[in-house]
Amino acid sequence: MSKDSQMRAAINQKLIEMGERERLKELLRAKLVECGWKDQLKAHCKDVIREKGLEHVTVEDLVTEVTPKGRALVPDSVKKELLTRIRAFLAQHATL
Amino acid sequence: MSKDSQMRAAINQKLIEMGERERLKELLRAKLVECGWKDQLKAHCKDVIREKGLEHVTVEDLVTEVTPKGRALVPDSVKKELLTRIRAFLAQHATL
Amino acid sequence: EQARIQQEHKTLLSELSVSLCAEILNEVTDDFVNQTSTAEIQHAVNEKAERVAKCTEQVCSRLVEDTLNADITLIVEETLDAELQRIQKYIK
Repeated sequence: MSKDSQMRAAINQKLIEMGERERLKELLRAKLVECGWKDQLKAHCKDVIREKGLEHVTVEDLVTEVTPKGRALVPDSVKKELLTRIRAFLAQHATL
Repeated sequence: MSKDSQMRAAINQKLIEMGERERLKELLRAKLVECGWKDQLKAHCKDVIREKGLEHVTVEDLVTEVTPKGRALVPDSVKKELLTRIRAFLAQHATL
Repeated sequence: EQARIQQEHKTLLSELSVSLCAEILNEVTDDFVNQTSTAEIQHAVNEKAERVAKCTEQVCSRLVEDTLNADITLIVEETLDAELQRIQKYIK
């Protein structure tokens, strides 16, 4: 394992151990609900079911269909906030 | 056309297409004879004719007069049997 | 040398932050997409089942009504005819 990979693994481990990974996920979940992303996703699911017809769509189809849009719909401000928080954590805990 | 109207139209279409609507009507008629509905209604007609006098009664009057009782006299079990049969038919033959 | 190591470390952290951010974003959005898709399909299935049940009852009621309307008219006509004939016979 290269030095880089070792460091990545160590940081990831620390993130998990300190509960920060879960906290980040929680924060993100809350932000996605708050900004209306979840409602948009729900509406998009309904549209796809309506367009294709319930008898022609499975959960797997729906997941495949809405995933790209779901990802694209995440506001930049939310991504930025997450990145800032990750950077801050790493700056504090990833020592040389 | 509302979703409900479309659904009703689709159910009716399937029933008619496969001759089930006529069979259901025949079944209903047979059940009505069997349970004495026809005799009861005939007796009720006679009562009304006797009360009003034959010379004062038209077919239309009599139909208007006896229809509510005719409807009320249909046993719930007969309606239920018919509904069960329609449900079974749809489960077997229709993709709604 | 120290400066170079520090610069490499900084770059590595920056890259790691970006990849972690993407990873967490995808994990969370994919979870939501899975949950929402499952829930919406189930919702649509339930809604349709309710509609089928309701419309089947309505179609059944209509069928009963149509049959009764036709039969009641027939019974009325038959009874009136029979009563008329009975009276005519009586008069004769």
